Amino acid sequence: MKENILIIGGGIAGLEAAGQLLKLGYNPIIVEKSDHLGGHVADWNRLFPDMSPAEDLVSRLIAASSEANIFLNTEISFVNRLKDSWNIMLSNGISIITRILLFATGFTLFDASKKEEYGYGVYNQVMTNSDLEHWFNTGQDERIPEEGPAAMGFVHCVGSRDEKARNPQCSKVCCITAVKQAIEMKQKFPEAMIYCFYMDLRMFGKKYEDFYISAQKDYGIRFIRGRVSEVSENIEGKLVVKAEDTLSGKPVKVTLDLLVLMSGIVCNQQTCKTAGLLSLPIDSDGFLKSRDNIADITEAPREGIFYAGTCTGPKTVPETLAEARSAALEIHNYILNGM
Amino acid sequence: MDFGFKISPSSAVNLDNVDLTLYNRLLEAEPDICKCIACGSCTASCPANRFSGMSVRKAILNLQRGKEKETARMLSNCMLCGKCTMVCPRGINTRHLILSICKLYKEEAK
Amino acid sequence: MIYQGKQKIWADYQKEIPDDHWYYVRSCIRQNFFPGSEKMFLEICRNVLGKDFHENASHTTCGGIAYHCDTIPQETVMTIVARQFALMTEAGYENYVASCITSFGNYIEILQTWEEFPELETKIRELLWKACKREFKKPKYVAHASDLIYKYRNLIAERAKYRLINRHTGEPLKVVEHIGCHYSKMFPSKGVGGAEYPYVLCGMIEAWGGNVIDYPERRHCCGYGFRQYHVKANRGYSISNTHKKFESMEPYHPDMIITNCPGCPYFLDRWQYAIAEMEGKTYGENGYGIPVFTYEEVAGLVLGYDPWDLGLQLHQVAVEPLLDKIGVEYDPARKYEGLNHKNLLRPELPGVLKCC
Amino acid sequence: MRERFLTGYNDFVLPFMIGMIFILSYCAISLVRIIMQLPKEDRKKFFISLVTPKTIAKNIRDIFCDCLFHVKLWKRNKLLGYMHSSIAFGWFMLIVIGHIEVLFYVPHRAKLFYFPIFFRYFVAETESTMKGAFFFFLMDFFLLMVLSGIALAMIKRLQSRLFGMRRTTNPSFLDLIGLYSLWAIFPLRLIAEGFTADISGGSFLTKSLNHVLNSFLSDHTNMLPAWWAYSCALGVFFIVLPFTRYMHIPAEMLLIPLRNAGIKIRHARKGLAKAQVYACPSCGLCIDACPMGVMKTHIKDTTVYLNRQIRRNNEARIEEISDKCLLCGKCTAVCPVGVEGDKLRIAQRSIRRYAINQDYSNISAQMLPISPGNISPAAVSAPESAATVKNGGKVLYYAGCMTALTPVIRKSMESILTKAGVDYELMDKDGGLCCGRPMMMAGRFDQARQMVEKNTEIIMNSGADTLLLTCPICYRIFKEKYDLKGIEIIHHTQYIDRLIRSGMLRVDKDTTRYVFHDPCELGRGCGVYEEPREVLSCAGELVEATKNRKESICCGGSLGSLSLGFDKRKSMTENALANLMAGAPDIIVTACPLCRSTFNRYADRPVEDIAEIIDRKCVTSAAGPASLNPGGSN
Repeated sequence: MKENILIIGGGIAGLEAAGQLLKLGYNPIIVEKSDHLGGHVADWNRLFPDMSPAEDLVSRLIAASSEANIFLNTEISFVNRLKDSWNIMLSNGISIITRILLFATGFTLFDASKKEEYGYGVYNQVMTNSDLEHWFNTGQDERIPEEGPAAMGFVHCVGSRDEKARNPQCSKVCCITAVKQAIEMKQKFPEAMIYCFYMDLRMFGKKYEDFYISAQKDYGIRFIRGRVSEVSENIEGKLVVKAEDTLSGKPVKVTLDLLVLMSGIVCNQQTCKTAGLLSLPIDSDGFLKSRDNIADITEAPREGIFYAGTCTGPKTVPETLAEARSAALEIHNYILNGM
Repeated sequence: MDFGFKISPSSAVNLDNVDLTLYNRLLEAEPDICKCIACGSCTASCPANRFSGMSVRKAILNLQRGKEKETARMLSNCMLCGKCTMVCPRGINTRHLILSICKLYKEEAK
Repeated sequence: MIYQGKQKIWADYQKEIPDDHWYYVRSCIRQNFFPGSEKMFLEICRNVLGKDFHENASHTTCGGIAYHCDTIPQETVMTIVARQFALMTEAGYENYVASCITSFGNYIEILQTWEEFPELETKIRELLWKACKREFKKPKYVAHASDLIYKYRNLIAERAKYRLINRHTGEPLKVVEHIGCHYSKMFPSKGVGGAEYPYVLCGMIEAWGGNVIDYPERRHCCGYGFRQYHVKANRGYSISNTHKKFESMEPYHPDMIITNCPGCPYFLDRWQYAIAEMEGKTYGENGYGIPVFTYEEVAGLVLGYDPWDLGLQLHQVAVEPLLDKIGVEYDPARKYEGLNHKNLLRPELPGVLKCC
Repeated sequence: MRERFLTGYNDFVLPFMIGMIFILSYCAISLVRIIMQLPKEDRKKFFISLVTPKTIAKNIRDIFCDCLFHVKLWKRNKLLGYMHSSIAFGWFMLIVIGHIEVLFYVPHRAKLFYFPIFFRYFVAETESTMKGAFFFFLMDFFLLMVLSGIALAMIKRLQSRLFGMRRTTNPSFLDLIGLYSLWAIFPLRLIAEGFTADISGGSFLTKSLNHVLNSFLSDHTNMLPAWWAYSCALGVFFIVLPFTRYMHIPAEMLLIPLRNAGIKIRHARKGLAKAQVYACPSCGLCIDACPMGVMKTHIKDTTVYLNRQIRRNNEARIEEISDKCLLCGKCTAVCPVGVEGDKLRIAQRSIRRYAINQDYSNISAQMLPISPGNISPAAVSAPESAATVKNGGKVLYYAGCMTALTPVIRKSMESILTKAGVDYELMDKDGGLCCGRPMMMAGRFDQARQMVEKNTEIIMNSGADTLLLTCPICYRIFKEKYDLKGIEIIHHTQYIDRLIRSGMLRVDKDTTRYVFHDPCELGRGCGVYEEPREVLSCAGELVEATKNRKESICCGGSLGSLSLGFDKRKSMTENALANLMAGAPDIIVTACPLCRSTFNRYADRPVEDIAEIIDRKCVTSAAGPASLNPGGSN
């Protein structure tokens, strides 16, 4: 009989791991709490740095893992420890006995309304990176006028590197996402004046720096080093944004028609709950704690439990996929070596 | 009435009111200026910095913020020695940029 | 503006305010600037609403002004505050309400500091004992007087004689609310509505029929800034900030400004005169200024008290045009008549700012 | 010889006459204009030089060598030299002998302008003219010489590589008309004279042609059209000449005396600059010489095209071309007529108008971090007295801006000075003023002059008697523009050479192979070629680059170019590096901080300054410290 492997989370990490485990001859079971597979990536429009459609990636992953057992709209209700396995009870009443669990629970996007000074949910023309991707996908959002904004801004690090928002870590992907989205907006609305308000630009990945240069040179996107301090609305209903231009040491003020908040990656509270059922430790950054942050990032401190993707910290798409593959291999070795 | 103090203009730069006509002309001549990553190498190596606070980085920034006089003041001691060009990691031709600024922008009224 | 968005935030920042039995401490400066305000607060709480508000003549300054002017050390200000708490404890109260925003901020800051550094609290208890042989219990609830008026806003509205409505047009008055910086900017959770969108004055204005204006520099300081005003060399900075606020609210043509801080109404009121003299510019209608009120004065007005008994004649900006808008009855001849019917003498009228 | 026509005239001379009168008056007016455009003192200098025997002799020699024999071209390529000198000298001789013939046979016609040109039409051979056979032979000989030149010119248009040229100029439309009319003149002359050879006589060429022609064209009716065609070709050539590159023929004859009079370019478009522009023969030697030529897109930015654009007053292109140039000076070095491409460009840059003009009056010498020890008592006295401290004087070392970015050069130089026991002081330890050369190259003379004045003040007050420079950019302006009485200005290659010669520095020799890259400003700029080579020979084996010394290829990093971006320079640097590889060197050596850092970016082997090598290879000298000041001994 094929070995059951329970994968919690049907995002790209879960799907990729499932696909790999299928190829290795196991029986992966995906439990996904939402009604669709692909997680956050499925809500995204295009992926940097090649601007490849997110949909292509997700559908490829879904196709590769189609033979796995997949439960949508399902959560883990409770867990019983058996002698050398777990009995997992799902919210749909099914119980699964497995010796191996893979957490691919991903992350939650920071709730931008917690940064009250930016006025998400208060001012009409403030949106998040995710809202903008949704608009790229559907073209429907009242905040974006048909003729495009005359001036717009991107606020980096919303809920990232922010101790008061209780997320001291860098979300890794927002800088490049902001640059990507700024370029996409400029492509759609060439006349728009686009500002990026950043603290640091962390262009660490392949081709990121090229992307950034292109945003500066080819698209004329204006980068202002300084965190937006407050947003208000003027009598015309436009946004008045204040920040310090730290490079000139002067406060700047600008009137914008649209402000996009780059909500960061924060740990998934649901994950912490599930981790609690299995007495798994949480790291100081709120994400799941690996056995070792360098050598064993995909293994939990408890035998038989594995991690993949952003449940252990912010990651990019290629990093997540690589980790999913790595976790699948770890699981394979774990089974071969007789547990 | 003189109260012995007065209202000073805001130190904030209002980007809405910055007249970028000249800057856009400069941009046409020197498209590379947007490549500046404000690393400050130019400032650190500049021999005129100690005299007029010359800094290509700040000169560009000031133009973007509408502070043209500041830039003109900085440039007044530039010796065109080319060290900034040598050290710029983005390969900006700062010497030509400086000459272009000198051509386009007016000096502070003396 | 999405009103529901603000409501959602307001819902997150509700603080518990006991209904009755408060120990009241006054502000150092309000009695000089706006003498009717504190009197009206006690009048409304005690006589109109029949609540228990205790006051002790031997309470002193909280030390906030000196603290924010960097002239006394933290231990000193804490010991002064400890003595105030001792007076409250001796009077048998555990709810402490301050008239002054800076005091309120000061109390909150000190209580929070003691929570983080209990050894400091112990030290202060020792210092207080050494100084005046007193002991104190920390108050159970600390409120600002505006929190209570906010809490009683609907009770006041029920008894109101006037509403904040332009009786000529029937439109609600456009009201600028200005919150003192020390109210919630330091500890957002301690103020009604938090720091970004405080609700304490908005709630009153809405309850009494007015319309709140949200203008870009709403969050900005009134310009007082302690050191900025007290040091004359910095005074230009103080007025520049006030000027910035008025420039920002100007396009909305506000009918009035309501504040909850001792310094703010003073500077928003008096600097309008100075700005008019310097720039030749006035912000109200027909050369008048925008009248500035404390929340107690407004509560008194809507309850139908005589404007001159509220001390409105001490305002720099003339209040008469607004009284006419609301329809408040007043006798212009009584404006400069003191409580003992003695003539207070008419002040000299300024050159640019129009006054009555 | 007897005359065939009493009038001595035929209508066919008209085209020639019109052309000739046009070109002569054009040249006369231009000559006067150019001379009038010279500044007064230059004009005076010029006139004096015209009557000074020494310069007269030099002018004559130069005109013969350059204009007729094209000696410089002979040196470059024999075929190219022959082509040019055969046409120029052959034609010149045809004219000279033609005049001699007229004077000899029909002296009363000498006043007719056209007579020597069309002599053969107007005269008939008599029995007594056998003595003329000598001239007939010479005439045919030189005609053949010219024709051979023309034939080579035709071949050159197809196969320029045979003449040592990779690329040639793209002729303009008028240039082509001029070219074809020039090509046509001599074959047409041959045909015309061929038709008349049986009447007027001829030699091996014309007589033979006459026989051929007579064999199928029996009468003389075709004679006149041939002479008409010949005259027309001449006329057309003269008429278009001022608008073509052939204007260089008269212009060069003016340029040579101007140059010999020691006149310098003082205006972007007038005077000497104008003479140079018109003296450009569009030969295109500068195209191959230009280091930017490695990229095809830059071919039209070479000096020959600058001259063409200046003639056309195409301001946009003039600005582009003059700003792009690296100012390496190689085009000037190879130019056969002496057009100074680099100086011409600086002159173009100098006429730009700037709204912001740098001013250094706010900078005082006291603001510069020079150690107080530098200010010796002598400094307080007048600069003239500087000479009195010469013997005990010290060396002032000015490292310059670029050396600040290559501190290894400064460190090595200081180490060498210490090892040699030289008493020295660093002038710009914590930064100083720029020497002014980069500003000069940008054409902003006023600003450069201010910097020169400030630096002069500092140096004169330093009490030093030698100014040592490790940067050739600085060295050049110090040599050319600074007036430092009593202070010797010396580049470190020369100084090290002197230290070695005087025995103050001993260098160990090994088998390392060094190639020396001549920096533009040091070699072509200041003529320093030997000293660095002498120095390197002491340290190891010196190998030479394919193109060296005067022909050295700019590293591509030059400050001379204002507009060349970083990305555009890479291929130039790579090309310059490839040139240095001929002798398979182990180490590339240069003596310029800018060359060093530019090469270092792309080189596959170590690039070092000459000072670094000597510092590494030298053994501490036996001579006691300050026992001998090599500067003073010279």
